[in-house]
Amino acid sequence: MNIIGLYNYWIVVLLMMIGFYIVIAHENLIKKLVGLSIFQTSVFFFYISMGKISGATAPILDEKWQLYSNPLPHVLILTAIVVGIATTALGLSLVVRIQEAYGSIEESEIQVQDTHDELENHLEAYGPGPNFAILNQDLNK
Amino acid sequence: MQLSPELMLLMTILVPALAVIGILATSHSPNLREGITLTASVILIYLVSSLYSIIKGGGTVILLSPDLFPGSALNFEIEPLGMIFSLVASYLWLVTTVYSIGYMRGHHEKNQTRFYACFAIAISSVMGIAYAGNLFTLFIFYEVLTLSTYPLVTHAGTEKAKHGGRVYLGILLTTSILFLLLAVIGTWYTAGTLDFKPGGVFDKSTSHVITGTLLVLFIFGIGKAAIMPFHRWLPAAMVAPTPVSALLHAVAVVKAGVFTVLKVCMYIFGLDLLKVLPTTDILLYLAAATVIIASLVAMRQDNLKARLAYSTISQLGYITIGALLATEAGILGGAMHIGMHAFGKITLFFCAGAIMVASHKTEISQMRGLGRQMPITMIAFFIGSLSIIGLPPAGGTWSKWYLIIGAVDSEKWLIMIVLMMSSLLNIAYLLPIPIRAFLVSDESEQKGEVTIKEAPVLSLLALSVTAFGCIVLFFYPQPLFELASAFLEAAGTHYGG
Amino acid sequence: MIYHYPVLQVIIPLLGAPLCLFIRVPRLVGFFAVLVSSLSFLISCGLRQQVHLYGTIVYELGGWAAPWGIEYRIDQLNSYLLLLVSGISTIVLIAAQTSIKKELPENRHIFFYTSYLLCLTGLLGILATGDAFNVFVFLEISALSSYTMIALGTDRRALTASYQYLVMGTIGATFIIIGVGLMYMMTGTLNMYDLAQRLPEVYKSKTVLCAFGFFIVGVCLKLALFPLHLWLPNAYAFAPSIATAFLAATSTKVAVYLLIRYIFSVFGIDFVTTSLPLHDIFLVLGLIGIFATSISAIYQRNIKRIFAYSSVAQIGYMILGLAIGTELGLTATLLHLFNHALMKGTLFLAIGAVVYRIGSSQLNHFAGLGKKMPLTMAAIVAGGLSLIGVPLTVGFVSKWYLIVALLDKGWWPVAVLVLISSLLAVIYVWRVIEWIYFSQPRIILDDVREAPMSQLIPIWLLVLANLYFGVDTRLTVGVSKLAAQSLFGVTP
Amino acid sequence: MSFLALTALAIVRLKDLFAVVMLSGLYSLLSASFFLSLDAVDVAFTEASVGAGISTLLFLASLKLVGRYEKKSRYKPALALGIVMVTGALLVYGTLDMPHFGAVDAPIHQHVAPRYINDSMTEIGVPNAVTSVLASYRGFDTLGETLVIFTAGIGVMSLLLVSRQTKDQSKKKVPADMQQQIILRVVAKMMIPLILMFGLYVQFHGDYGPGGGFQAGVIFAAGVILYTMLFGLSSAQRVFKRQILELLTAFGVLLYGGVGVVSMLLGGNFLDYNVLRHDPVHGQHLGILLVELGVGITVASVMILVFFKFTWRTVKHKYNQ
Repeated sequence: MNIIGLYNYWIVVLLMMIGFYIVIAHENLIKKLVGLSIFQTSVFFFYISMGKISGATAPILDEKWQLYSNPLPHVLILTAIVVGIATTALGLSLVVRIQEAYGSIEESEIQVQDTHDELENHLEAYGPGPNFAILNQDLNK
Repeated sequence: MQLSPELMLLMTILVPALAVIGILATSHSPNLREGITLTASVILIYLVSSLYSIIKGGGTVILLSPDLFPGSALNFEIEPLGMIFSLVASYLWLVTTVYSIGYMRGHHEKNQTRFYACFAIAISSVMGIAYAGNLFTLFIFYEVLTLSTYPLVTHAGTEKAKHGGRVYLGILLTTSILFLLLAVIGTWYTAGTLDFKPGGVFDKSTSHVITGTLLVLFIFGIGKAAIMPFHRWLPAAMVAPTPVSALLHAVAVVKAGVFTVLKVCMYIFGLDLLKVLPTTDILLYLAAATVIIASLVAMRQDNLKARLAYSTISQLGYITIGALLATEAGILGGAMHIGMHAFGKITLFFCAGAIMVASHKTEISQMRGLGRQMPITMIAFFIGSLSIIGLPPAGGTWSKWYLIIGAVDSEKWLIMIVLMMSSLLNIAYLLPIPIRAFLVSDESEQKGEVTIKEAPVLSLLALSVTAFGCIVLFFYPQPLFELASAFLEAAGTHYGG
Repeated sequence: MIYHYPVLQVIIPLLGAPLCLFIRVPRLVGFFAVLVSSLSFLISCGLRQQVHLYGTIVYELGGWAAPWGIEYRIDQLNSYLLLLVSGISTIVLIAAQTSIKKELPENRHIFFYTSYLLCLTGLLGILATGDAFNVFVFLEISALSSYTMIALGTDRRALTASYQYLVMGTIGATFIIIGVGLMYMMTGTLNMYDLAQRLPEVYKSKTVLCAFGFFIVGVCLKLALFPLHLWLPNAYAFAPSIATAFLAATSTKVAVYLLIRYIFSVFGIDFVTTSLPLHDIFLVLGLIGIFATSISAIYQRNIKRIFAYSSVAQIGYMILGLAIGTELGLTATLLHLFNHALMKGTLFLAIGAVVYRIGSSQLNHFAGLGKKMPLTMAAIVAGGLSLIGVPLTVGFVSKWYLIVALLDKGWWPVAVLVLISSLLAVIYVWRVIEWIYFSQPRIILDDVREAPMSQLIPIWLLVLANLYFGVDTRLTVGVSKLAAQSLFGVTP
Repeated sequence: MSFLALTALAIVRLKDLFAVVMLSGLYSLLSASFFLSLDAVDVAFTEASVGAGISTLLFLASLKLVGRYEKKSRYKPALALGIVMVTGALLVYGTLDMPHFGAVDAPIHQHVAPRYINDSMTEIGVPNAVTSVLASYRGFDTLGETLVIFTAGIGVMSLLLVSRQTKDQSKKKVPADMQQQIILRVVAKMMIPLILMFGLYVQFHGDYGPGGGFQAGVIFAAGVILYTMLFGLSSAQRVFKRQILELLTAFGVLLYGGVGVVSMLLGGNFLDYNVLRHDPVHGQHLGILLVELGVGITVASVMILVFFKFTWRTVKHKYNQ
């Protein structure tokens, strides 16, 4: 009984973790955002699951029904979905700008370019010094 | 115009601080700027002297601020030791200002406004230290002094100056933040107060482990007292213009250090506690080692200012020894030595600066025969040296005398030997300079390339005054002696009892 | 109207933000933003007074009593922080008028001010609310608007910094809702006060423990606790100066508030100490964080990054205060919260003024500015000294209390470590000072002048606050103590 | 549920971003049906329109700008996997003491919620409990939510700001690839008014059935976006001017907040609709109607605006190449 009662939550955890994994393991900025939205959606499952009561119906009050699922998690998740889409929209517009500025949306390629920027700042400021070699090495890696 | 004593006390700190604003505002007119500095220093002397007469008449002046900081407040109180310190500092500020005008102009230094402004802040904080009514106030002004003197050390802006400044600040801030602040907070935490109390603030029942540790923290934390191994900042600070070295690094800053040591020993720990603490002796011998080692190092320095700096380290050791001997005579000697050494050492630095301005010589080996061209300077140097060594007819004799008595009183023969030895070493590294200047003739002079004249008049005036002061203090040491005894009495004990 | 103060506090910037779009004239929008923010500041003053006189104020939004509706609950702790956030925001906005004109193209001004006000709304909302889920909503408002503000920076790295912050911030927020969800699951309520009443019944359950864990990790991401701070340095370095000043002074502070609020008012200190070795974790992370990030700060070449790293280090001190777990420790944390906001506000505003004049925040470009911009540079020195903890500045006050708290706990070695770490601050601050005053200029500074009055005044207001609260500590210490006492008293 | 897991795993593996986005749309659709099975009709409705609709559209629009393939990269899955495992383990550990799925005696059904179920009819008079909680009991959350959308709108607007010269470069009235698809265009022309009508219906029917301002806004926006895709940006812009849209985004928030302020002026607390009319229930009705309208306006205009912004960028890109 114990196992079956919690089975649903475990699947949700699995989904959450897949999303979370995409966010932290992948380098493509778009894919990260997809991961993020999967992660968030899975959290929504979790909320909605806890609001469910076996044998109950949607919380639209009517005289025919006695048992309703809990409306509060629904409300919360409505809000959370909105927040999610807001984040996604903003994130996407950032990705678009990054693509324009760097010509790439892969984290590692962007990092290389950033290191290059650092290097230029450094050269301009101090001339080639001991740190220069280190930075250069980073760049060539 | 009659000011209340409390107001006068406040004014001693505010006058130099206000002078800063004036100095900054008049940065475009050097004459006006220096006029303001001079005026401020004259007013300061007047204020300090009036306060002195009050103290002499047995009065006290206390200024309490509201309790802004829980457990502590910015309180001020005049007691005899602070009086010595403030008297010395305020008189010498005037003299140094006169001297710096000659020096800075003669040397065509840049950033003179910053120089005078920081100088005034430093003096203001010295006054704060001298009149601090509790450890907290003292600590605050102690830090302000460190920071305000930093730009003076780095004044030249060269890599060497920057490096010197880094060492200076590094050591002084490290010790004060790491050890002193911890010691202050530790004291507050164990004793529940930071007020200076005759006989100390600690309960009889406080464990000696704690108080012993605190003593170590204090002695190391007061980096300005330049106990080895935290002495490196003082030679490093010698990159500063000479007036700075003269007033601040021979008088104000280092004296602030030993002054704090004396205050802490007397008012936070108390002689009775000091005598029984296990760490006192260790620190005492460390101070003794500092005295000897610094003297030995001084002998090997060819740069005049560096030699004087190591000499200062050694002399500071005397005062710390005086405090840690925990005898009345020792304290007396230490307190008097603050004044005596100040006059002696400032004379020497003035001379060093004068030589540099006039002849651009900084190394001792170049100074052969200089006495012929700069007789006044060199005579003053001779007198200053006598005072430092402790020979009549200069003031240093008295303080060294009491220090040795203190060592005898506590039957610490090793310390006595150290003091004697060190005096001999003093002779060995100081006297050859004037002797060489007068008795050995310079080859270049024989070739007829005499271009060196005496230093600027203002500088000469200043160094003559201080040299004269050294002699006066030999014949008339009463004020200093009285104040030092009063200090002992205020701290709950007295000499000869 | 006084009755409505708690909500007006938040509503004024909330409605002010959309109104910005209607005004349409960039200059007017700037003034309008100042007006809105100062109104909200005045209200927070009144609110502080109210709390001082009558104690905790509860305001039911929509007229529905909690836990059914959402309530605003203003007590010692958050009235103090509301004051801080709205005050700093107003000061920063005054400086923004000229700074933004220079740093951003004109067609983005209105958006910047709108985002700024939205961010302010979010932060004030988080502070005022007494509802766990409402926190999340306002957290996202402040977060989304800060992403926008950061991305408006001129360097292209601002974009990546903002993106990185967005990903990290969203993960943090998601962790927080997981935590809130788990709590809700076990108690059936979202109201913080109600949660505090009902949580003790289920203390033993693994779910509550898990909720706590997720919540703490989420908040720590937001407040950039080491090692979760990676998003912060770049975000602060490349954002427009005004945004940096505002965010550095307020945003992480609000996250720290959230941490304190949940540990003390919701979960209760008993639960926290018994169920998890949280204090030890905080102690270790705080200390490592202080050292690691202070050392990183020493090696930075951009002055904004130096102080960004230093911000992470200062967060470490606050966490250390929490780790002590005593009333004194909490007082030290709260004090530092306030004081650090003043320091960083000063520093970043002054740096903003430099960027305004020379268009760069590279350290070497500061060479020789000591003469050209004496007042601005003096402000940087003052802020730097405060960061080190020199007496007569606020930094000293917080350090003093932190060390007293550590000694009180008997943690001598930690106290020594804290002091050593402030020496690291000496090093990085001094690097800056040497460049400013004792180096030859690397770039042509002929036409560089002192910062404009509209920036100098706010900068010096903050400098004076730095000094004033460094001497007269009655207000800050008094309030922090009261807040700490009430937090320790409230716990069930 | 298993479909969900499969979809998610496929997303992890795939390199083709277009497929990834499509799959994530599918994921949203699947989750919507999952929500439906859990009685969360409103949520399902929203997830379907947002996750499968708007967000997929946005992803596609930005893919057009950034290219569709993920590069092979040298990411370190071990560390990430470790973190994920630990987090997952902690969560599973947390589930051990949870009330069971569907249990009627779970704490959340005992406290707070019963009032919504039992009294909302008398207190608010709206059958959809979700709506009454959303717009009234927790109305302030919803105001915050509207503000979040507004914030995102501001963010996108300022980030994807196009200077004036490039704005009207879409001289072509209809996208080239769409010109041939006459049937599609005709069908769409008939569909779009229906979609817009449906949006309005959802807007005002939220009290009784699932739906409300947010969903309505999204649907309405979807209609406009569809129109844009088929008939080109410039013709869409003729109807929806940029400035007006911008003002509308702000107007929605102001309308919502304004209701709060009015209720405050009438003597109630902020957002206390009871005081709007003599009869509290009528007051609640009016209040909910107005705030839902505010939400709808903001959401629709932000969504349309965001999409326009992305499309503008695309146009600009083509022009530049």
